[in-house]
Amino acid sequence: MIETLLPILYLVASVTFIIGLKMLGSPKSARKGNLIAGFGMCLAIAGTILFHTDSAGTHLHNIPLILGGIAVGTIIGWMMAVKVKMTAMPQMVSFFNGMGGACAALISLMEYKETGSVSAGHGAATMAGLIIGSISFSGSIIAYVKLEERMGDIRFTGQQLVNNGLLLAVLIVGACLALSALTGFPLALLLTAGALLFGVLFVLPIGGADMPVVISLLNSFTGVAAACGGFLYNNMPMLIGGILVGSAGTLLTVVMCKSMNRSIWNVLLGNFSAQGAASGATEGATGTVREVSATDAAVLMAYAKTVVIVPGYGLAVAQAQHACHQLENELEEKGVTVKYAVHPVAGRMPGHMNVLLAEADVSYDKLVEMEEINPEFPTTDVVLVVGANDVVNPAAKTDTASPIYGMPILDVELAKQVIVMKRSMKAGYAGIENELFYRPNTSMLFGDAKTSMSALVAEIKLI
Amino acid sequence: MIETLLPILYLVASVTFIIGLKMLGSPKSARKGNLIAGFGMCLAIAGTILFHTDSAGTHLHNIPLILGGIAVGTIIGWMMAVKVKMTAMPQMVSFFNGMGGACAALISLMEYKETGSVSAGHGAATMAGLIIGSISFSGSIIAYVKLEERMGDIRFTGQQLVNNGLLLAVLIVGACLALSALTGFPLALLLTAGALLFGVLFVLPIGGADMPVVISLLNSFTGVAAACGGFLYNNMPMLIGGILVGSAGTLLTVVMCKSMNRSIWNVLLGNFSAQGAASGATEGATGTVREVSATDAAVLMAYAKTVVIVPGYGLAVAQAQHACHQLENELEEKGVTVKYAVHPVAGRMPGHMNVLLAEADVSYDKLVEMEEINPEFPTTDVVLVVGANDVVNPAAKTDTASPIYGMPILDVELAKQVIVMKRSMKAGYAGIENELFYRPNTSMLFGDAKTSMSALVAEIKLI
Amino acid sequence: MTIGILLEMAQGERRVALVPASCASLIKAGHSIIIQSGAGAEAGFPDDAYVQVGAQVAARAEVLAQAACIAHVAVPTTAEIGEYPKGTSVITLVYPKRNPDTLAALAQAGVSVFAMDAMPRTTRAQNMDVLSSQNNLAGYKAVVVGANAVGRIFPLMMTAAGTVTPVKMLIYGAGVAGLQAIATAKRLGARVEVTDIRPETKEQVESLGAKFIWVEGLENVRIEGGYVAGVTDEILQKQKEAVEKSLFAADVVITTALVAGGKAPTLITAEQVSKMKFGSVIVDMATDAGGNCESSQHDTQVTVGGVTIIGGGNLAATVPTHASELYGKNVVNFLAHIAKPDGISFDTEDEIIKATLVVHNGEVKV
Amino acid sequence: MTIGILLEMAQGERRVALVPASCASLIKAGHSIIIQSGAGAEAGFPDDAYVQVGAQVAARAEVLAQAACIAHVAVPTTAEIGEYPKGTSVITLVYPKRNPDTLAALAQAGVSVFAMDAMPRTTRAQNMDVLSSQNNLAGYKAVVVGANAVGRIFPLMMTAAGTVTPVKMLIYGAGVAGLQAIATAKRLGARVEVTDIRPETKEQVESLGAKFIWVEGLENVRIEGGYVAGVTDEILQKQKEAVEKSLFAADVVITTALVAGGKAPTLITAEQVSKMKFGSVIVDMATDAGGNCESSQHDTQVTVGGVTIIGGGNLAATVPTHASELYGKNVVNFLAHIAKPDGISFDTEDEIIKATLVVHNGEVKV
Amino acid sequence: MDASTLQLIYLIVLMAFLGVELIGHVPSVLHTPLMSGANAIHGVVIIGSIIVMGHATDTASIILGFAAVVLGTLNVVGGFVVTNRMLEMFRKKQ
Amino acid sequence: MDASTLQLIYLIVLMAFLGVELIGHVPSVLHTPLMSGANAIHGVVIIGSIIVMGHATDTASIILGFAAVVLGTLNVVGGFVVTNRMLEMFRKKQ
Ligand SMILES: NC(=O)c1ccc[n+]([C@@H]2O[C@H](COP(=O)([O-])OP(=O)(O)OC[C@H]3O[C@@H](n4cnc5c(N)ncnc54)[C@H](OP(=O)(O)O)[C@@H]3O)[C@@H](O)[C@H]2O)c1
Ligand SMILES: NC(=O)c1ccc[n+]([C@@H]2O[C@H](COP(=O)([O-])OP(=O)(O)OC[C@H]3O[C@@H](n4cnc5c(N)ncnc54)[C@H](OP(=O)(O)O)[C@@H]3O)[C@@H](O)[C@H]2O)c1
Ligand SMILES: NC(=O)c1ccc[n+]([C@@H]2O[C@H](COP(=O)([O-])OP(=O)(O)OC[C@H]3O[C@@H](n4cnc5c(N)ncnc54)[C@H](O)[C@@H]3O)[C@@H](O)[C@H]2O)c1
Ligand SMILES: NC(=O)c1ccc[n+]([C@@H]2O[C@H](COP(=O)([O-])OP(=O)(O)OC[C@H]3O[C@@H](n4cnc5c(N)ncnc54)[C@H](O)[C@@H]3O)[C@@H](O)[C@H]2O)c1
Repeated sequence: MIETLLPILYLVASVTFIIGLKMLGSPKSARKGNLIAGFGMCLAIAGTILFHTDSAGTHLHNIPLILGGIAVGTIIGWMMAVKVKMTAMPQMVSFFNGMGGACAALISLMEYKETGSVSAGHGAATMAGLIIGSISFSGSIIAYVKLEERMGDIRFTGQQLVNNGLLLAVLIVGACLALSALTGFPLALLLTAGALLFGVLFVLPIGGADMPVVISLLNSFTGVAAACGGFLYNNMPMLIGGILVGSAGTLLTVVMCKSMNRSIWNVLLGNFSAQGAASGATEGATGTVREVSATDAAVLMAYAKTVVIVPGYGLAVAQAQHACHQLENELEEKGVTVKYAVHPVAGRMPGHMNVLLAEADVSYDKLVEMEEINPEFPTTDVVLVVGANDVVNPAAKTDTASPIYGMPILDVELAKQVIVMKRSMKAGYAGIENELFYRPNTSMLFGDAKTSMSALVAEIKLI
Repeated sequence: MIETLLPILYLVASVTFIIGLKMLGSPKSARKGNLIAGFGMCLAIAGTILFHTDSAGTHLHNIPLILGGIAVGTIIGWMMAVKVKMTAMPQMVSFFNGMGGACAALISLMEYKETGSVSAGHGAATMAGLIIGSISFSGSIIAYVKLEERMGDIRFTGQQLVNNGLLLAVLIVGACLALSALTGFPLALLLTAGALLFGVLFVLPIGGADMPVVISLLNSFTGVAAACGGFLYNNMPMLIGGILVGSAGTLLTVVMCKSMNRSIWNVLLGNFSAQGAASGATEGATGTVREVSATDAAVLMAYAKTVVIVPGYGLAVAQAQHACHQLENELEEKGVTVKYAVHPVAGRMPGHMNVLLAEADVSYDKLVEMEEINPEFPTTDVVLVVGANDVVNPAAKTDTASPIYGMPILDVELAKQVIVMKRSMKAGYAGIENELFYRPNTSMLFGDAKTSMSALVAEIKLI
Repeated sequence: MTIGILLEMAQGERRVALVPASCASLIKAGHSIIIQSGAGAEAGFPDDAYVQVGAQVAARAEVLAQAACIAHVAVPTTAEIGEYPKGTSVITLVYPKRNPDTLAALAQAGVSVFAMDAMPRTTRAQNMDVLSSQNNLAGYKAVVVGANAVGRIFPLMMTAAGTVTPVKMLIYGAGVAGLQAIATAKRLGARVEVTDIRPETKEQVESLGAKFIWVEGLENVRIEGGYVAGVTDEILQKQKEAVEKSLFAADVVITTALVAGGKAPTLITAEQVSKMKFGSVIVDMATDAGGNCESSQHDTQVTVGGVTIIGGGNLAATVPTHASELYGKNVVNFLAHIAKPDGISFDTEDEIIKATLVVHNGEVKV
Repeated sequence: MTIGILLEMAQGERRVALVPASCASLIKAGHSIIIQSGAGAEAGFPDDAYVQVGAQVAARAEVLAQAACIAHVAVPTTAEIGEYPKGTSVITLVYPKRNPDTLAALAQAGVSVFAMDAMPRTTRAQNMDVLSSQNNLAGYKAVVVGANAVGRIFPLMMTAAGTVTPVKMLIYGAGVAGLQAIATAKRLGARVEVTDIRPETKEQVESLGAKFIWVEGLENVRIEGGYVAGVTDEILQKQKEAVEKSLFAADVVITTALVAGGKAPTLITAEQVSKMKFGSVIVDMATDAGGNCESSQHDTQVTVGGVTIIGGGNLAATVPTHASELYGKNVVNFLAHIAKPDGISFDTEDEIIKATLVVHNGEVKV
Repeated sequence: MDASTLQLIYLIVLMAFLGVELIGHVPSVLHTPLMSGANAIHGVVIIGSIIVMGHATDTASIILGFAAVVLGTLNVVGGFVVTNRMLEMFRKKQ
Repeated sequence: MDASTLQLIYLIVLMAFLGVELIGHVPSVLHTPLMSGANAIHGVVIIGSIIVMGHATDTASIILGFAAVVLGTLNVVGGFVVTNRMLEMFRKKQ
């Protein structure tokens, strides 16, 4: 009985990984998915401690120490995870990823120390786990440090050459050890050092904005390293979990690059060229501009309590009023309160917005005048600015030299999130820069307003 | 070299099955997916003939006979497949499915004849293949015959009892044979006969409208039978292909039931109760009414060349004009030509439709008068009737007793496909039945026009 | 058959019974047309246009002498009746219930009269239904007239000089004219409320985006042939109370309520007018039938205590081009039904002829 | 400061300079208001309403005697100028370029005059910009007037009695009035074409769903401060040719073209009028500045060869309620800028005062 | 349980997941073609019949095997061709 | 190639497909949580460290093994908790 329990537990755990990962892919189920995968993990760990036997049938030793190690890890991990600020999440993920990589590397190292390379397959798995785990560990730690802004990008001439050479050397030594062409634990330690160094060199030159991609890549690396461990111990959850993360992580990396409109090679190697730093965020005269995809904007709005739409001349140019009304409907169906903030001079004629919105059959009751809506912005979750510019330009309040100084504007910048739909960074009627676009709580959804609006509607329907 | 070629070919074939099945799930890629899977199948067959060796390393004998069999099968299969009428496709699928089941059953039978039951696992696989294959064969053939309308539903009291008893007997004998508790080829033949009989009895009482569900279920049965063969010969493509079809087929069956708003149990067992025959098609005074789902309607329209929308009073009641305009836009983006056929008395006031469509910003150029559009219907692919009734009632042309006799109507029934959106089978203003709804080329999309319209738009976006 | 068209002599009548396009259809059907010179001018159709389609342009006397059938729009005046040669058939608006004297005069003149307004409201007769075609235009025009008269603009506008609130409109009666008035007012951006006593109009009104004022007990109102059958005074009283709040808040009021050809119900009393908003406007489209507002006067504009009341009995005549086009088409369809090239059928077995032939053989038939 | 409001004496002027709501704002800001009895009646604001917000209602002479500043709408007539006590400040429409005589008379009367129409068209001054607020309403009203006059209905309608084709409308000038006219005409269902000589108006016109008639060489027109700077005769000629087809097909034409306060350009010649569609209507909104159509006459309606030409110089005055509301708000914003409770600032360092103060210390400043 | 059987079980479980994942959101017009395509895929059972036939020696087996090959081929060829025909309607318009 | 290895290869290929299928259409706001969740899942490597530790006998191995267990636990616990925190924002509004 007892000996079939572990395979069953393992099978359940593997299945929870699959289901959990699947559920993580949709906002509605993501939280549950995480919990399910976590539950499966607990099962697998408990099962291993209780029921694992080696081929000879002996149970595990050192149980108190193992439990102690788990306790220590749990306390530290939990503390770190709950204390970290929301903005520091990415580096935290990177850190934990590094821990996993180190763990995998250690296992391989110990395996090699105990048994050496039994067969080509066994040796390959050992060495792969060692090399990949080490790279993942040191790379993740560097990524962590860089995101914590304790280190800048470091580039030197010939860096790529050095990297490639090092990688080649590591691979050759690893292969030799695997095939038992070379042997010896010290050599394995040297190999580890080499791999660690490569991890460092690999991440060093990559710009901060590209770090998420790198972390995702290293994440899938750790997955593969874990799978190697699974291969070594013929352990299915490790194999399944590892490969799953390896393949899903790789796809995720590619998707992330795509959503930045770049190839993965450009991200990883582009840094060596001068314009490498270009990325989703653009440095402007007044600061950094953040872009947002229609998908993200849709999720932001769908999970908001209140959304205020600020229509401007761009809405008219794009003839996006019908799509806008639809967006309103979709959001309201999701329980979001939607209002329109109509600025008295939005558009190019008095009442321009009224004409458009009436045409799209937007109820008069949803239109709110500037004086009434302005006090509401601080409690608004998301403001969607549709082709408006001058009427939301904070310069009107602060910059006495500005031609629009003194004009009352919509104080959208007080809202928690501002999404601005326009085609470019170009100015509006008054011909002046708009500082709003550079605010930290502003993100830009570039493109024709009608196209963007339709994309938003489609995305919101999927949520 | 040569001996690794077959596993590689098999792997490739397995992957093509996965990819092919995936691609079959979307209208855009379905054709290609079918070809890819077919290509993989050719590889697997050719590889088997050329490279297969048993454990002793001997190649296959009887190659000419094998090729002859394949030739015969190919010619017959091809002929049948290209000659069958489009309307007879479902029974054709059922027929071919039966062939697959028979093939699986034969293999198991021969395997049992040659080797008996080697182990519990081997025996179980053999017997499962035999039983499931046989049921699939005889069930499919009955489904085929029923769909060809050469046989009606046959029900008798106590049928369910007989079925359950027979199934139990078959399972018990099968288990005994598998565990070698009983032995002997004649017994296996008896078992086969029992399974065949069960297949017949299982399908006999099920109504014609539910046949697609049954075929889908038998299809997944055959998949499992094929997988059993894969288990017997440790043959991966058979295993992969079989299980893939088994699981996908089961899901598909469930989905099909769901889209009929019924549970699978209701479909399979509901026939024994009196009202069992209820299904997607309703018998009306004048004939049968076919329902269509928003998804199907969307695909029909998206792949049409010309769509004519006929708005009526229901469009106004539902206030679906904006959604309607959006549908028009989505279709036009897909290259479909869309026009509106405006009947002079549609709605409840002169120009009612014009008011609505103008509000939704439908271009005047898209509105076509009755006299102009009527000659175009015979070449129209799809007519979408949105909450209109009297103005498309053919009784106006034929039934002198009808209160609308003599009123010129829109001859939508001449189009290839007519989709009617309304909430029920209720009459319109004139209070009379509409024979159009019972025509073979008409299908009903029940529900509030605005809801249905939005669903259509969402579906078309996904295509 | 020779069909004659005369210049309309009724005051304010700018329509013409047949426009060139309708003449063309009739000529194609084998009839010939003779038209008084200048008959179409006010409606935007000069003589040339008629000549081009093959009609003969002549003096009035000539038309009267030659025509076997006269197509006419307005209710014939006494002068006009005097001119008709005996035996002529006249196709025209008559409103038999409201104009018994005219009918008697016509009978005496020995003409046969088809009343276009008496057309049955059946699906089959829809394309000859002048009440629908003309009231539809009139409903549109009533809104334009109201918009022209009121000191406000219709739509909501949020501008640098402040927000302009939308006009509040109240419409009595959601028949053909009322529905079109709703649609037009909504287009211009007004907030529209509507009252009617046929319960099924609620859905129709809402299908045009306006608000229907529900009156308790409305579900019990009986309908016959599309018209209200029996309306109790109780329900009218309840209606009056239910709409009062909207009436006193309204900037523009349009009344279209009629009861099956008879006298129009009085829906706005003089006392109510005195409580209405300063500067508001009433367009009473029922003045031909006595008016829905006590203070309204036929075809003129009066101002009572800051409220402008416009008597708009014949608004279709103020869009004569389109009105004549549609009227002409109705007449063509009607003639296609009742006439062959050799003459008109007076067969009262036919439901449509029975309903419309109000004077024949010197007899009044209603 | 005491601000006075008088009954407007210019012909056809129904607006009032300050409505009760604006009086309330001014009183809150520390001013006091005195208003001639009945001054607001035509605009829909009875004396009561003024009294309620704390204004004093008095006879005309009393108002003239007490007010330090008079808020006025129409260009002052000679009679009015004669009444103003010396030293009074008058805030009003003046159109200095078009009315040099009025300016001279005002200077002689010794009053200080702020011309609301001379407001700079800057973003800051937008809420005092009466040209925007009034022309906007006028643009809307021009369409209503056109719809009222033309013998057709605007929207497309497919009915049992045939299809009514939509009105074809041509609009000259896509400034504030023109754009609102486009919007209103589109709402009513017309097909709208537009011509202007500022190239950027193309996008604006299209943003309202109308068709812009492009003229070759338009991209070269220079703009200064929102106004056309130099228009060559060549381009005007090209424009004339480009729009002719649309003009001759149009059912309703609205002209709004102005050039920076001066004489309006002549865009429709008498010869062109003669070729227009029988029954079509022209609403010339530029008659105050001489008119865009050669045949138009100020504030009256003429018919030339079947074409009705309406001189609509002061259409805003025909929607006096809303027009006064917006004008009043403009004046309040302007006074907030130039006046404290103790009096008005004549500091011409200020861009807005500099632009609007056209008569001061007996001198004409433009 | 030996490693191979364990792996087979995992394989089967994974396959089942994959099968379900692959079908995911299929428009219902594709139900029949999809069913037909799946039908063609399980025609892979023909491989089993080929193997059996290849090892058959006695006449009975040969006859049965031949029949199995023919039936399997019918399933494969008929399945793919029928599916292809059904999918004709999704051909892009030119 | 023995059956077990072959099955392993199939297993790996299928897993890869499944992984890719599972991620499919993920909105990009979920990229980071998804990455973090995946990160937690590969924490399953802790099982390896437990096994190693369970068989360790010499002090060096015990120390290394202990370290591996701690690191693995960090990965698991930190990973799941961080993911959970990130996903707070998707909690349904009440
Ligand atoms: N209301 C009036 O009466 C009136 C009259 C005259 C002038 N104005 C002036 O007009 C301005 C109105 O402010 P506003 O915020 O409404 O407009 P705005 O400041 O002119 O800004 C409009 C913005 O819309 C964007 N846009 C244009 N076409 C677009 C499209 N197809 N899709 C997406 N975005 C598009 C443009 O950016 P991209 O080019 O990057 O897309 C532009 O920055 C004020 O300065 C006001 O003073 C008003
Ligand atoms: N145009 C005019 O001037 C005028 C005036 C008066 C009368 N009429 C008469 O009105 C009729 C007009 O014909 P028609 O075809 O336009 O209308 P109809 O014959 O009255 O049919 C309208 C159909 O729309 C459906 N419907 C209602 N609400 C709906 C909703 N929310 N969603 C989906 N469907 C809805 C109804 O079926 P369900 O209840 O099953 O949903 C009904 O059968 C003619 O008989 C004409 O003679 C016309
Ligand atoms: N069969 C057809 O195809 C066809 C064609 C045209 C009209 N019709 C129908 O004929 C009917 C009459 O239309 P109409 O426009 O000629 O009507 P109408 O001109 O006789 O009356 C106008 C409206 O006033 C309403 N009314 C009467 N008393 C009222 C009161 N006290 N308060 C408020 N409203 C009151 C009526 O209910 C009607 O809706 C409608 O049902 C219309 O749909 C049918
Ligand atoms: N800064 C602001 O916020 C603000 C406020 C209001 C107006 N404006 C701008 O001021 C400008 C003037 O507006 P307006 O309405 O007072 O203009 P206007 O009344 O002076 O002229 C009306 C229109 O006629 C056009 N026109 C002149 N000659 C023409 C010709 N030959 N043919 C056709 N059209 C001709 C002009 O280009 C203008 O569009 C516009 O650009 C407007 O957007 C700006």
